[in-house]
Amino acid sequence: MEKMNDKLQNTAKELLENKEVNLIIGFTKGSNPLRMRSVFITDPNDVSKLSFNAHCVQDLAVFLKKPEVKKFGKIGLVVKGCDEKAVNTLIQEYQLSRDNIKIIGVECRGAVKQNLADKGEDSVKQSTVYDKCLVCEVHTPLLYDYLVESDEPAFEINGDIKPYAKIEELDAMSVEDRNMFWQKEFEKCIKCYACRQACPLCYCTRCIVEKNTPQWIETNIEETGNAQWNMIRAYHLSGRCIGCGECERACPVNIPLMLVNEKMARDVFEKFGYKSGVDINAKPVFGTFDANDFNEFIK
Amino acid sequence: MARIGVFVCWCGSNIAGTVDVKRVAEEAAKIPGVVEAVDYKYMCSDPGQNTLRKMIKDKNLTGVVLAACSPHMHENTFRKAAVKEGLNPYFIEIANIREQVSWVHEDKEKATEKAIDLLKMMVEKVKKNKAIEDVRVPLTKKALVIGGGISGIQAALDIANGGVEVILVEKEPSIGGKMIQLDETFPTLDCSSCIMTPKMVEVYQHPNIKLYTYSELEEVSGYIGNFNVKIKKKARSIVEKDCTGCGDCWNICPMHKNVKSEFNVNLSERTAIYVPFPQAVPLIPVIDRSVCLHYKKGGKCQKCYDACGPKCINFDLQDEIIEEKVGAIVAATGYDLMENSLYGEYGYGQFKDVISGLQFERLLSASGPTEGVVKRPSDGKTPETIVFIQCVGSRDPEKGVPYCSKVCCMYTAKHAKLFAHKVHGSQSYVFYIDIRATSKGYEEFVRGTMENEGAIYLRGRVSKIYEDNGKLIVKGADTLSGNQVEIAADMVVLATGVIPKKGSDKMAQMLGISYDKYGFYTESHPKLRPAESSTAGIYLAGMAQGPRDIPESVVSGSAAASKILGLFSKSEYEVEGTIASVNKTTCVGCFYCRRVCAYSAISKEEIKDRNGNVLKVVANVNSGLCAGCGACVNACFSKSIDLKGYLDEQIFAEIKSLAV
Amino acid sequence: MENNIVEDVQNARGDKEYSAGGAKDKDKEPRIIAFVCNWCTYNGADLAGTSRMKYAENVRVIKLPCTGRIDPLFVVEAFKKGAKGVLVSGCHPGDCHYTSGNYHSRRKYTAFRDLLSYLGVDINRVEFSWISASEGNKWVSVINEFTNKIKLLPDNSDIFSKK
Amino acid sequence: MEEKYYEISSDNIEKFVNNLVAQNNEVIAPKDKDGDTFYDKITDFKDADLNILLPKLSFKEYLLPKTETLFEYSISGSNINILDPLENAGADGGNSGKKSVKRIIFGSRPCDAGAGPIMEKVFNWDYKDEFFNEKFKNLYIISIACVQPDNYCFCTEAQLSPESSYGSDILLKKGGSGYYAKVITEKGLELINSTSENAGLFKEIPKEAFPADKDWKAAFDIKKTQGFLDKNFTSSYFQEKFLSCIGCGICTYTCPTCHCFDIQDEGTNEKGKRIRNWDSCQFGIFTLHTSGHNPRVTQGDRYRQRLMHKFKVYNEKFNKYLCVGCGRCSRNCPEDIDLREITSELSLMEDNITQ
Repeated sequence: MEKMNDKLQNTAKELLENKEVNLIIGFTKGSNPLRMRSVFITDPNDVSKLSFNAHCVQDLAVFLKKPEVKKFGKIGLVVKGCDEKAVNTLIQEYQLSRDNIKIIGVECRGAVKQNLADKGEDSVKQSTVYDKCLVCEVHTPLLYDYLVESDEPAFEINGDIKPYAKIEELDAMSVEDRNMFWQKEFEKCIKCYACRQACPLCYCTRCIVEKNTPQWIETNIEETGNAQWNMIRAYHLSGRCIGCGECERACPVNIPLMLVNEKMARDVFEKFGYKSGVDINAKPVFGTFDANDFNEFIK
Repeated sequence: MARIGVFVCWCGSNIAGTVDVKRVAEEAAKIPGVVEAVDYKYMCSDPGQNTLRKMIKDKNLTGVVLAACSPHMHENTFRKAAVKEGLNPYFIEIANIREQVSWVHEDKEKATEKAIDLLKMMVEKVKKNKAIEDVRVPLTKKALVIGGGISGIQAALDIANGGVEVILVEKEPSIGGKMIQLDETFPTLDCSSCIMTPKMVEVYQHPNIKLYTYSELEEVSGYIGNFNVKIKKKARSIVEKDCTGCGDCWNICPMHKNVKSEFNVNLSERTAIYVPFPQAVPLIPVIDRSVCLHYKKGGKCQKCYDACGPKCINFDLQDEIIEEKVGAIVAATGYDLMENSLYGEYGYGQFKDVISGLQFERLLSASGPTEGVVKRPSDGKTPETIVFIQCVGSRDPEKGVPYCSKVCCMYTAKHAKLFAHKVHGSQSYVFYIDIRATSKGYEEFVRGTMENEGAIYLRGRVSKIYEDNGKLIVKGADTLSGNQVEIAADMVVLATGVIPKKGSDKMAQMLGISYDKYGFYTESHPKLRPAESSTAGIYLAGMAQGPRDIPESVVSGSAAASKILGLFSKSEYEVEGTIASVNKTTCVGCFYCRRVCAYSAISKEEIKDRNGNVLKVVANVNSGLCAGCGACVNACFSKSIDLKGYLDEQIFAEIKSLAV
Repeated sequence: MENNIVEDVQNARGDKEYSAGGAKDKDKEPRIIAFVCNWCTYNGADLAGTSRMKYAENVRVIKLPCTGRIDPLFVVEAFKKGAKGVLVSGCHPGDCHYTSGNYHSRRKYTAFRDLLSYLGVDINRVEFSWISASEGNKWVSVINEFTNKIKLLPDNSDIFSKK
Repeated sequence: MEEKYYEISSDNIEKFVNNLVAQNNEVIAPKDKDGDTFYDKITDFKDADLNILLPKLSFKEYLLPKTETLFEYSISGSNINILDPLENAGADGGNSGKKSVKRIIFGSRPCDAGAGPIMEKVFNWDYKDEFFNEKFKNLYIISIACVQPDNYCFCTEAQLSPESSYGSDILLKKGGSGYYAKVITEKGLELINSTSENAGLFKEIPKEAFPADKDWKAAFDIKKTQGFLDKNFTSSYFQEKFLSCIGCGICTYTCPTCHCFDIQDEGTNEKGKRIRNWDSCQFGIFTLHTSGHNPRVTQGDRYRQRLMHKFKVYNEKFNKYLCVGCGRCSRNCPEDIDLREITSELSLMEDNITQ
């Protein structure tokens, strides 16, 4: 880790000293030894705060949507491979100019689930990392200006743990059982919208849930309002979600949101061959069409 | 507070026979906001309309709902009546209880219930309606035609003859396009230059036409009625107004070897200072700076300058940017032919005597490199046997394009016929897949080639061509007889497929019009609006839209012209006000709306503070371009864009009225 | 007086349901909301009328300019407000009056359907069709078939309505 | 009431809880739900998960439901009829609406118990909120004192303690044959004496036999935090520190004392209801004016508001901090913003300024 942190700090220092960026957003030590948090550095002398390890769970791309952060202009951002796809999508969707960001990609070997880390878990292995890490295709970010290679070996995957296994289970269920499953999950929702706020791609100035002429989503924090919110959130992220899993991690009542996001990502790939966040020049899947698109369900 | 009047039409017994109209009116009267509900025998009749007008006036209505026939029948009738009483026409809504209730249901009870529901929906909708003003856009009555081929020329002349100023921009040094390269035209065999040249001259001399040759479009902004265009006039190195076209310059130019003539499709050479062909319009030469010795050798050669009487050669001229304001644009950028080299088995480029159809045109042409005598490129001998191969690239999804190039069947038949006329006793073989000769006189023309000129048509593909002892051996299949054939030919002519002009995709992007996957511009509607592009104010003509022959190109040029003259016949361009509008406060600028807009109606607008700093970039709907389809509304995540006349709130109100 | 109010509301509220079919609705025919485009399907439905074809009364048509305007979330809204079935219909591919509205929407519906089904909504309750202005007969058969299908579906609640 | 003290064995506490359930009371206790613990209805003592420090959420929703019906209405013709929830227990059977069932929280922690009386102040300050009061009156709280607070806990600093009985009707402490019980209120006594069988499970002991509280020391002085907030509204601290705040509102939603709500109408053209829903000062839209102006435009402004409200304004008005030091906001924060760390930092900054 030392080598990684050195390179991270040197890169950040150089960028700040050369005025190539006005702000570096990276990770630093958090409130306990197994928690990391974001740090905002403007002074080259502060770069020693930067570090990276398997507890860097946050997707720092989320800060790019904050007006307070945008004001800094050129920003250097420390990102893992999954989070970097969020940067790509933001560029695709005109929320970020490529010229305004220096991507400091870090090679990530997997992030330890935060609830386990809070109980003292410190090792990276298939049973301790997030499901997204088990299906990860971007341990090295797809796009970066600087790359900080990992000193750690990749963890072993032997197939004992099936990531997102519940999706197949749900697919195999009857529609009534699926309904029961989700009703139970959404019942827990307290509509704090942390899923939205934690999502780097939920950048709307005014979320659809805040629109009341007409009221698209019932305001109640009960079965109906909750179901509508969760459904529409998932719909708006279909074909866009890059799978960083921040919504699910943020959810204080543990709704398995990634089961929906991942399902829709698989679906969009199957139907339209599109993977989000891969190419900054690609047309978003719901911003274009093909005359020969899937038509079977239409009479 | 809404004051809504409801009118339930009997339509004689058409509605009243199946729907209890009295009950519908009674139920309607109970809906909050409805001030009066009446039934009437024929609402569309004059007395019916007067009832409507009277209630609007007497009750000071804010909205009207008619339960009647389909809005496609009489919506306009009632809107006009409302306008006469000073009510905005968009406060009229129609519940369709005839076509969609009384005529399709028999159970009176259920039909009446449905009619009440439909009426309720419209009452709730009309409560949310807002006044809509139709959009009026000022018009700059001047047109731009891009491309000086036959369709562009036709469009320019028709518009100019209609009394409207036209700017014609042509990329090449002369107008004339592909048609002027042709020898004779099917099916009447008129000489192409004989019918084309007068039109070119007419363009040049027309007081309403401003011609920019050797010029390219650089930038287009604005919208229907108000386009701003920048035209790059490339430096010709000639002061045009002084040139007499005498030819002294090109006759003396020492660069007359190794520069292939584009006009003669590489079959001859041209000089560095040149006119592409003798009848060029304008008859003003241009210096090809990439080969001219003056530019290549640091100014040493200036023979043309010395020879020029009026001293109109100026080596230092620079490209010029001309800005023009126009109200409408015709895109007639034409076509190219596919690269024959894609077909290695035919030996194009490898064997000198395998040539393209357009090259053969030049060999046939009296103004061509051989002055109309058919000579083969390799040794200048007159060929006696020619094999013509059709569908080279066309209808071949594997190597070429899947579509039919439309003109090849006809021009091959023409080639065979003209060859027979020029070289007596010669023999043509034509390999074809199908013969498509569907216009007036076309079938007879092809038959004539077969029957009168003795051309042998073989249905099948050529598999290989090789050279043997000065002959081209053509191996192919005759699928009708099932035999393999082998022909020893002197020359092979390939009917290569038609593709959009190189760069037509870039042009489409500059114009903001849509194009298909090949690069052909797409029509606003393939059947009903074939002359219009997807963007209002931009019209299409000629091969740029897809393969077509000369008469069709001329028709399309005229069609575009008549559309423009129609547009310019009014003082302002008027469109229905049911268009999209953006809430710029909440718009976050993701531009999904722009991606799905088929009309390029959405642009980026910078919101600035008072010091000019950009605060954010948001979507802006150009009311002149918006067609009111609402795809953008569907694309907007934050619901910051809405469609007037079909607001989300109105749709929700309709749904809500059905709530149980 | 007070008692009357209470009774009134309790009657109106049925079995404590606000969002979907209450007791009052039980003996009613299932309601189907159809979102259709102005140019093809609406005209197709009109043609069925002018041809005096007959079909089930359950459908309530909401006219929009184009399939491209028919937001999948309208379907959700219709369910919220008690529709038992929702039909979305527009011009055939390639026939869109606005060239591509139906293509764009088709993509969205594809994903939206999968999402609905995954979240436990019986996808039999949503129907999509392309019906041109000349297909009055197709309109009739789509409506009749869909109505019959909806009638056969169990009246169980989904995530949009309260239990 | 004069406090009473008892001893009760582990077996008997189980019997007691099961009796309360059997008496048709709604008994709420920490309960495991897919690996995390939440307050939830239990039907048996064994459902209760008493080993964890704190459930993920507090039991705030039993005082201030996530969604609460204020009244219902129906419209027929031009008549609008209002249904007062006093006549009706509300659509969800009691949790909403003014009327409330008797509800017993078993096994809450002293911090959570402390939230009730703190919130009660604002709900009875000028307007008496019957909806809150009805539920508060019917809520019985049996808490269990903490032994081992974690790094995020700061109840002692927030003027409570791991063994505080503030807000509890009965406070249990582990020890003896099971638990020692301190009964603080009549409501507590009512539970114990609800049946003779229940009363028999508790053995009254003298006050001295009840274990004394440990000497919990505050790590910093919350008054100094207030002191800093008093004088430093415009401090750059807020803007810098909360750059990392994503405005998710988890801190407010999981907070036992945050009580902001938003009033909405829902329904059809014929009938509907007015409801109040939880809201959060951490949302940008919370203070957004119709004009488009937002007085709290940055997340720094919003988090400062949260600090000011909790540690300055509320105390000035009600002489109580609007915080029980449960640490949920910090534990649940996806960006690891730690309120204990912040309040402590602010108190140190106050020290530095005054010195």
